[in-house]
Amino acid sequence: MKILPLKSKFEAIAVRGTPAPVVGAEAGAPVPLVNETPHATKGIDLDVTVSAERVVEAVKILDEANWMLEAITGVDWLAERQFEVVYDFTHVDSGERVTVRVRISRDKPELPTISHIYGGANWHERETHDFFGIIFLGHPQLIPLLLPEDARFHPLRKDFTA
Amino acid sequence: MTNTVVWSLIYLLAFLLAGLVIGLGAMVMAWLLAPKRTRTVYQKTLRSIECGVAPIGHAWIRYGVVYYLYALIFVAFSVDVLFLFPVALVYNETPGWLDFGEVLLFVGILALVIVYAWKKGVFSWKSKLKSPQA
Amino acid sequence: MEKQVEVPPGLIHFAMLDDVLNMARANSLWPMTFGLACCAIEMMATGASRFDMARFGCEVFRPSPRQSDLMIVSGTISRKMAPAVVTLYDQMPEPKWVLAMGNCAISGGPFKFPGQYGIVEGVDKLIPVDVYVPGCPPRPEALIEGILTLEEKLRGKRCFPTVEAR
Amino acid sequence: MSIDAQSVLNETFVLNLGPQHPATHGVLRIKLTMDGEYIVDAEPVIGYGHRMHEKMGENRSYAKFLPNTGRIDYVAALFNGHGYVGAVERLAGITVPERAEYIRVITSELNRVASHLLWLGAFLVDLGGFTPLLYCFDDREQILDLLESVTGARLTFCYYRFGGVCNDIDDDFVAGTRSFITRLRSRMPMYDAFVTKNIIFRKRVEGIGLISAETCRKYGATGPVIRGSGVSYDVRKVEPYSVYLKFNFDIPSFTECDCMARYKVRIEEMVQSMRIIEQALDSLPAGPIMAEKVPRTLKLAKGDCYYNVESARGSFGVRVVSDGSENAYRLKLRSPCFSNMSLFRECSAGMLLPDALALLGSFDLVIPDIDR
Repeated sequence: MKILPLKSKFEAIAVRGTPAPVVGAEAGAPVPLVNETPHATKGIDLDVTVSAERVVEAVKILDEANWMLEAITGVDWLAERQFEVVYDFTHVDSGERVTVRVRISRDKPELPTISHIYGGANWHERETHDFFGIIFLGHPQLIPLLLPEDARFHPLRKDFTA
Repeated sequence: MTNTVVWSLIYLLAFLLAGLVIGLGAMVMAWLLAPKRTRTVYQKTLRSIECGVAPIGHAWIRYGVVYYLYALIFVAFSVDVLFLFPVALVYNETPGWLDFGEVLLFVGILALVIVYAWKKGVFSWKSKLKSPQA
Repeated sequence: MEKQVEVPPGLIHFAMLDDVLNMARANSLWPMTFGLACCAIEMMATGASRFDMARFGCEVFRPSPRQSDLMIVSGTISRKMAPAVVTLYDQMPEPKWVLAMGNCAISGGPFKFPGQYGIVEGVDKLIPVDVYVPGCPPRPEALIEGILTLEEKLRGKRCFPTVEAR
Repeated sequence: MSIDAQSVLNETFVLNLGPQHPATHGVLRIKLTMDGEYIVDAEPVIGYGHRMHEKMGENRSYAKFLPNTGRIDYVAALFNGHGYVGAVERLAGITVPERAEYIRVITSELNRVASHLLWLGAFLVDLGGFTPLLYCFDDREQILDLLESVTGARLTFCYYRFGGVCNDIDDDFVAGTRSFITRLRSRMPMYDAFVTKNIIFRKRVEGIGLISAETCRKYGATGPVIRGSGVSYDVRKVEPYSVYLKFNFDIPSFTECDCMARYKVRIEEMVQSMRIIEQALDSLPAGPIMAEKVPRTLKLAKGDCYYNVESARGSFGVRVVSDGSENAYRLKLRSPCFSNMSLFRECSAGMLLPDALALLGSFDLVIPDIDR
């Protein structure tokens, strides 16, 4: 059970930081929301919701504990005017999964990059930028990856029309 | 000009003529029969091939000298083979091992080129990346 | 882009000579290795030992457009790939033919839906196409039938038996 | 001026290992900044095979997306189907009957062997040997005949349904699989002598393309790439899904981290897959092949879940985010080749060009799996 030490570390982030409200979570809940979910029905063992400033800290915790970055997913919650970025991590020995979720506002979609911690995040972030237009601050080469070089549209946004 | 010399000159002339006819003939046939125009869409027929995309930069740059040295070694050995042609014509005239010894001596001396090139490090592809750190 | 599909004529051409030329061209079509997606695997299977396109003249798969005279477009042409496809078509010397293999090359196939942003719906929007081989991916036998149709188009008559529908 | 001093003055030139190239197995482009034969920087440019699978996941119902799963990684298509169907079943809470799980394992492992055979042929064509491709395709055709008799397709399978499989396997499929396994086992020593002990092949792959386990962890590389670097991470063992717990098989992993290690991993995996298939065939239970009341149009509960399978190239994961309607709100396909390829730039700096192609071939890439 590799996630137990992590759980306490993630709670530690919550205690130090002022509880910035995470839109969509119950008001006043401490940031980050850390809840353990059964693997069988959700496929994830530890689900952590972090605010945008805490992302790099949360990812550093996982990096020191030798977790592997699987994927970065963007989700466009149009109704709540928010983007959600989901970081998936797994551990090669125990096979457990940790998901770090971040919610950023849809009008100013900015998020610090983690490509200096995980090299693989470089491409994942470029792809999320392609599809959603989320700007990853400090990313070395944020140009279209899957779309043509001159593409300025973001196809996976809910309000995208071809 | 005895009879045999005239005949051998005729053979030589015929041989040269045949070479020319085959060489130029093929080009003339192609020029006559091949389609005159190539159907293009972007008019990029004459662009150099780079797997479908535009080549970046131009080719006239100072790249590694090792390519030139490889070409030099090739020239040395092709000349070596050139000299073996006449030897092949008169190889069996004199019985015994004399001819074989001479050819071996000739090729041996020319083989020293490889030994020299090996010592100078032509065959190990030196790289700019490796030399600064090494 | 004029839809002129026929091979432009040479300086001198008369009936008998054209027949000989077309018969020679039909028997030695050199396809260009141009695998885009799933159909490329079926094209490789057609070139491999069991279905063996070489029996019908398509022996050599040339990687460079300069040495090939048949472009088998096997797979989806995305908008990022379209200029490269047309450049390769231009760089092929005459006489050249195009075989659109698979639904993606014919009309965009399973990836054509209202609001799609990424693919060119059919290669004939870019370059003139001679033979269309439907299927997703088409079976190797279908690709061989496509090549025989192209050879029939060149020769004027078909010299291999056709498959009668039982 | 000695050769060393001369080579410092060289300029680098840019070469396109372009979209149309025999060694890239599809439309991958690599911008190579070269110094003579050595690579200074290799920047992969992808997206030439992007086919909007994730966009299509959002604007069609769950069942209509099934044919797409066969076209993401079409060389090992059944794994994508297994991943997608598994994710939807996990979110919908559908339990799959025992026999269907066994059939899924058998057909998936057959597809893994077919995928590794195609990789073996293509990898050796990259290194210059054309003949092994013909042998490998001959074996692969045997598997395609078996899978075609059950699924109806040769390459882009659409065989799994939510709650089971759509067609039951019959006796001559079982007999055909057993005879295929005995035939392939008899040919493995030939491949071993023909390829593994071939001195030219060994010179091209041994000690070439070193990828450390730390690089694999940082880039998220999985499958034979990470198992070739000493970490025996395999989703079937570490995060067991379906009925893989019932079979005993071991995960090959070598610690040399070079192309030869990845080659040996895949050859050994073929042997292990055949062991799994045999055990699955021996203990194949009778019973239904579809779960009972699976609604025709599936409406999943709000929320999301993640499900991943061990595909032939690595761990293929599917994240389904549903908002209760019949279309997925967001469908993320985590493809193994995307992460495996992302470490190419770091590993190929300073390599010779032919060695970089051997490294590329040892990744076993399928380009639409990278571009999705």
